[in-house]
Amino acid sequence: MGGYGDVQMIDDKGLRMDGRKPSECRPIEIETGVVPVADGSARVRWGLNDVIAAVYGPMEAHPRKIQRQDRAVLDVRYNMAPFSTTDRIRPGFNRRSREISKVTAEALESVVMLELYPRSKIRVEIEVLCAEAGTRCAGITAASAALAHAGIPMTDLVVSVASGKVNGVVVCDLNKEEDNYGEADLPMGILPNSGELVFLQMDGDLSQEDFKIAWDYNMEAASHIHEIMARALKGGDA
Amino acid sequence: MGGYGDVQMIDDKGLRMDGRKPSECRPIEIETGVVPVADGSARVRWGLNDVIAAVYGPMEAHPRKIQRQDRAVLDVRYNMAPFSTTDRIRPGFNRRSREISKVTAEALESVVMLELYPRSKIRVEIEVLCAEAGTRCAGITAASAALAHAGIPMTDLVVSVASGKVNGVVVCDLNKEEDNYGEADLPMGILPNSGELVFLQMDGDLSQEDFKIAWDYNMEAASHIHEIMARALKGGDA
Amino acid sequence: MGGYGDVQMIDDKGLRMDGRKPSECRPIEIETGVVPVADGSARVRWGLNDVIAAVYGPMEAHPRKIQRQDRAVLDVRYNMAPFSTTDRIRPGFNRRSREISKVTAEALESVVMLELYPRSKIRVEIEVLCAEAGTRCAGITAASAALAHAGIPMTDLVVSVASGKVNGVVVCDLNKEEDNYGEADLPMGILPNSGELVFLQMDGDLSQEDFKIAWDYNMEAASHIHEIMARALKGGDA
Amino acid sequence: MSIPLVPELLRKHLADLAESDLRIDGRGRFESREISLEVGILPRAEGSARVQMGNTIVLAGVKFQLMTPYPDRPNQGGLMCSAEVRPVAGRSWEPGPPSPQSIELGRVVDRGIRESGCIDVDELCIIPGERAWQVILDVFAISDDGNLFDAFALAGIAALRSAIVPAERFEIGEDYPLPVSKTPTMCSYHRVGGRYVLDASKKEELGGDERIHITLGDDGHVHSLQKGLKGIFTTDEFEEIMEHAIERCSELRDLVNNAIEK
Amino acid sequence: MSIPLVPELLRKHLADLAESDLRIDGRGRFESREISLEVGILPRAEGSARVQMGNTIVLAGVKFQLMTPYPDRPNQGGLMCSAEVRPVAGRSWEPGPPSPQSIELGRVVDRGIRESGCIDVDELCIIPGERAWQVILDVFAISDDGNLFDAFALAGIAALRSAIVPAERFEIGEDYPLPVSKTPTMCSYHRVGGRYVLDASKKEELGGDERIHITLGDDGHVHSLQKGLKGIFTTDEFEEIMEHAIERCSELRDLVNNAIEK
Amino acid sequence: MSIPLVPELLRKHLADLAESDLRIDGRGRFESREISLEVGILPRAEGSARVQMGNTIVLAGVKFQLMTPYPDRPNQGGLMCSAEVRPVAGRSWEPGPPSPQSIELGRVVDRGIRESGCIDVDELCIIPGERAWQVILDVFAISDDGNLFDAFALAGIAALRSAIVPAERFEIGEDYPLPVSKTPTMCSYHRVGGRYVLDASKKEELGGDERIHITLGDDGHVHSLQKGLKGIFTTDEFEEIMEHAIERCSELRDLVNNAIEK
Repeated sequence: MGGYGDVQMIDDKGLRMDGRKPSECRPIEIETGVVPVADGSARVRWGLNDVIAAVYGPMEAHPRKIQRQDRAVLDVRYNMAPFSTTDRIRPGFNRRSREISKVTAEALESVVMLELYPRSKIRVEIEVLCAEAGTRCAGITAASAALAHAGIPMTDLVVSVASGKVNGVVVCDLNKEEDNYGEADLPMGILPNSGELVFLQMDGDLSQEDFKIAWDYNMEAASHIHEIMARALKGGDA
Repeated sequence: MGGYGDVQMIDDKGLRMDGRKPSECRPIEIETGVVPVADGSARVRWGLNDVIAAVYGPMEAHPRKIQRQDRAVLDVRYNMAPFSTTDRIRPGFNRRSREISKVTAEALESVVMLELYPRSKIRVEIEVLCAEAGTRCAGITAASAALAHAGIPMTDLVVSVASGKVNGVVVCDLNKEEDNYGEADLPMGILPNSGELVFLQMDGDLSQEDFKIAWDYNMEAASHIHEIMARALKGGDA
Repeated sequence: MGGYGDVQMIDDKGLRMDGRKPSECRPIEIETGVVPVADGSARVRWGLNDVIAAVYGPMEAHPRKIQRQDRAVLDVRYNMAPFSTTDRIRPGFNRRSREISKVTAEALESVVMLELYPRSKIRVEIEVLCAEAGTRCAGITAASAALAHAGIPMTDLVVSVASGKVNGVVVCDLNKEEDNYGEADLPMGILPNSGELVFLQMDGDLSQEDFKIAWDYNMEAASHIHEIMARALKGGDA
Repeated sequence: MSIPLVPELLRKHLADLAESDLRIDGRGRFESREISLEVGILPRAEGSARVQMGNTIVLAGVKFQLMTPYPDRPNQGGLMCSAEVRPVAGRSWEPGPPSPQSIELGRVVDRGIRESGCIDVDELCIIPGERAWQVILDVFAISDDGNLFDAFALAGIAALRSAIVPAERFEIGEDYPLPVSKTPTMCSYHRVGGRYVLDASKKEELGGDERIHITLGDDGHVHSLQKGLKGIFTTDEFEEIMEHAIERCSELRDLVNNAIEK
Repeated sequence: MSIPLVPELLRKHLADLAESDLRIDGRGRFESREISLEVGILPRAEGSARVQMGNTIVLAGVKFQLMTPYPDRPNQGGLMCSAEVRPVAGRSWEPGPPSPQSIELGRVVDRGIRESGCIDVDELCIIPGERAWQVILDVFAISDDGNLFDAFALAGIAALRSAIVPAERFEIGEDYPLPVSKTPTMCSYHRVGGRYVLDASKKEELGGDERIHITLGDDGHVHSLQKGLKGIFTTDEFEEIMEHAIERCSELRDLVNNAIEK
Repeated sequence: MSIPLVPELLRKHLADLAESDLRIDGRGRFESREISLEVGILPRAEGSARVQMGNTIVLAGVKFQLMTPYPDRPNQGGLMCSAEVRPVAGRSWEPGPPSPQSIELGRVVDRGIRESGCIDVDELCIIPGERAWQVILDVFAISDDGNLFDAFALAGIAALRSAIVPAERFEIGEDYPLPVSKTPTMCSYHRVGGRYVLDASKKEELGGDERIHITLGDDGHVHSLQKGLKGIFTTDEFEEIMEHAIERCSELRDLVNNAIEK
């Protein structure tokens, strides 16, 4: 059934095409201050993913009807640049981007102390400049770093990572080929200090056993990513 | 001229393909309370037509610029569900629906006592779930019943029905085949207690004589439909 | 390279296909009052171009968020009627029209004494009914005449004209064939009393020398057009 | 006597006039404003017309395109009627996506022409299943001083009747006049001061109630009807205006015929 | 006892109830409202279903179209799941372009069905590279009293399982039932008063926090997950609801099977 | 000395500085900010460039698609330049449909490249009437601290000059560099404090008046001009900036050539 069973993504030694162990992430670099005119910004390079996030605010929320009396509004946009993928992406309305923007906003709202800024707005802009599987995780991670860089108070950072399954093997942080031929994808948004979750999606086919392995891989990877983020923020939250 | 003359829609005895006499309506059933969360609702099954109407309000009209100081605003939407016709209907903007919504709203505004609710809004939502010629008439009829079910004061009910012409014969309440091959369609919205009109459209080709017959058929049918509606409303208006 | 070199647009005597000298404009007629319901209006016929402009206002600017405390807002729309060109133009959003509307508004804002009407709006509607190269110039010229006809105070009129290049020769006021096969187009908006500029665009390929000739042709043509406009306005500004 | 600007006062004023069977501009109940109709006025259009009724001015233009017939109607070309009102035409017409008013206007004018069958789409076919003409009629308001419906319908049918199929430009034979077998015309009645009047002006529209649009064909056959706006009317009232419409539509048809023959 | 309408008071009220492990309508934490499921209820659709869960009512309809396969997948037909909520379904659903809420709902329902692989798009091919079936599932809310996600997913899979491919109408052979190899079902848990409950009502949604949607296949495999709204949860909390979902999704699957067999 | 934030005060402040021929950041009238230009920085794009001018940062990416040539131009491929500014780039850029500002920016950058004829669309044809390349240049602002026009134009032409036609991926031969015969460059002048300055910063834009954009080709030929915003200027003023632009555009061209040769 289907052709992907024929593509061998895991070698005899249990290693992946790019030499990683199943539980291993691609290389990740985080940098802040990449958008000089923003109040806070971060860039996450993660495999070939190149994602920036910029934060503007807190600022006055207008028109007034979007204001909330008891808290700030978090206005999050996730977007893929037209040149970020093999096939050019047409600018404009996009249901996938809208959904990712929504779940990203909800993940961040869970930690940002919005109640400190009533009637105001905080804009978070996530732009995928180059895409290679896992852009929503890179985006959430970049946004969390950009909020910290902007000095917006948060109860915890959010790091996000996805595990999945390919050739019947559960693996962490799928690269593009693994994503194309993979059987499942489980992205999670994790609070590194408490191990709690603020973001969860999943697509594909995972048995209950494989599901638990993927969950645990994500938890482990979150600690690793958190170290990189904390370094980038110069120990700001660690 | 044209091919429809060859399709025989009226038999030797002057009866129609479904056995009806020229002046006879398809079977009609009206039921209220079909949308439990609405303030009023009604369902009209009429031939294969299956149409529901829900009423919400009177409620505060916002944004404020749509408010009228001396009366309520009646916000009417007519829509065909994507699966209501043989060829699927794409959701979204549709000039036909906009026009039917407008003339339906104007028909209902003529009887709803809007001046009782200044600065408020009454929403009327008409959804065609299954369509078989005459959906605008079924929609107006359902909306009128739903308004009555919601307890909104009206000077009279509105019942709506269309007569037309097929094979040169004037007939009442065209079914789908008659509509496809017919030569004209005359939908009217009638106040059953006074015989006055609040809605009128017409398309096609009718001589002045045929036009008068179609008009009279509609007037007769309106009484018949009114009886069914009054029963559904448990004598609420009769 | 390219085929247009073969099309001969200038004859042996240096005259153009329609008999004009390089520095000569097509015939221009200006008429006011062509939109009876508007506060001011003008029609410019210029070659086959037939362009009308209507002015409404000053009127209250709403919604309030568009109001400016210290001046009127000038709301300019340039549009081509669907039947104005050889290939029908679809109504609706159009990037070219938006840009021309913007630069036209900015040209007119430079002379209209907007500070006399704080918190109000002046609408300028430019409609191209028949198009033959140079519609933006005809539109700006018509709008300026319509504003004067509406009695809106201005520091000067604006006249607009384009010169360009065809068969290597700089010519004033390109007609349709010259525009199709031409090498450059330089439209300018000129204040006839001071010779100053409020509008400038250019497309194509002009050497610095040719550029200066085209510039001077436009300046000369502006005086000529100004005379026609002043006559149409019955000496109102001359 | 000055005319009130506040809608409620205007309404009252119109009702007072109606009591003496008067109209705000001195016309009789079923008297129209002066009409002028010209054809062939737009050089880039294959057919065109200009209508002026008092201070209401509209243009209509006809363009032709080649189309591939729809698979289920391989022998038919197409007819498209488009009529939006842009903000040039009056203070009350706002920019933006088509308003319900504008959509209704376009669709009623379209139906009056389409349902009369005056354009036989079978005659627009060039090669069955492959190529056919699409006729596009665009009607355009320059100045709206009331009763755009009748002006649009009149300009529309006149532009069609004046249209030349541009076969030469598309390299498929010689140009020829578009065959138009009928001349449907529309007349509209507004309830003003309690009774229906013909050819309402903008002021009468503002202070009036519902309106009824009637499109009749060459033989007095009814091709399209539309009641617009809030309002209640009786069968007797309708019969009175229909009787008048039969006469009036015929006069408008003569106007078209005269303009075309010129 | 009257139920508070102000969100903050409603929230407090729900928290108080939760302290005694109660729900606002007397249900147990993991007790659903009464469900009814009917198929074949829309005469114009090739497959259809109606689901009622308390006062939440939804319809699903399946339509078929012919399509040309995409060049890079010449042997595949298409599956499209569309689920918008129109304003008929409740006071809080506004007209206009699809809201983020509506988009999320549609995409989560779509993924649950698509990712289970229950429709094999290879089987929808008629002539490779030339013609294939496109299956379009439209889910439609009539009345939203909470938990549209589960109602949509249930109506959607039931409508697909009841669908007949209309080959005769398209003149390509005899009609036959659409092959649907699996029956993915969804159940959703909302945090209300601090703990997760099954099948939240509208009031519980209004006074609650985040929600988790779980779609499981015939064998208990996970096909789709989604956490929605602001909120933080732990691994332990998730494991508890997943354990319950395994049982509940199986019950819902039986419900579909029974409705289809009738 | 602190910089005023209120536009009117900022305006006054800039005028005061101009009296002493000073600029807010200490630059000379025709002195630009430091520029860096890198190419080949976007792995998924077939050509790319990054420009930084002070705190203004933009990216450009080139993608290729196959297209069917238009019937009336069977020997031509296509060139599309797209430049919208998304809200990431600054506090004042709002989400939503493209603003007039954004449309003007995109069209002026497009014209500067297109009108120079640097891309010969005839060379993009693969099989006449059947297949051709469409080149799509997308320019993207990361950080807007003023003068996006020049940054966009520079990144755009550099990305095109660095582009490789991905023939192998589309299985039509070997990859090869996109032929770009010229290097048009743009420089822009804003009226600030009454006189034109080169390469205005965001603050200068906010407190300034009209701007003039000049695109010149390799030989100093003028390819595109645009005056933007409200303002009046004289022929003398224009001649002064044109004279400077001839020199400046040539420097920018060297910058592109150097970046490509690296």
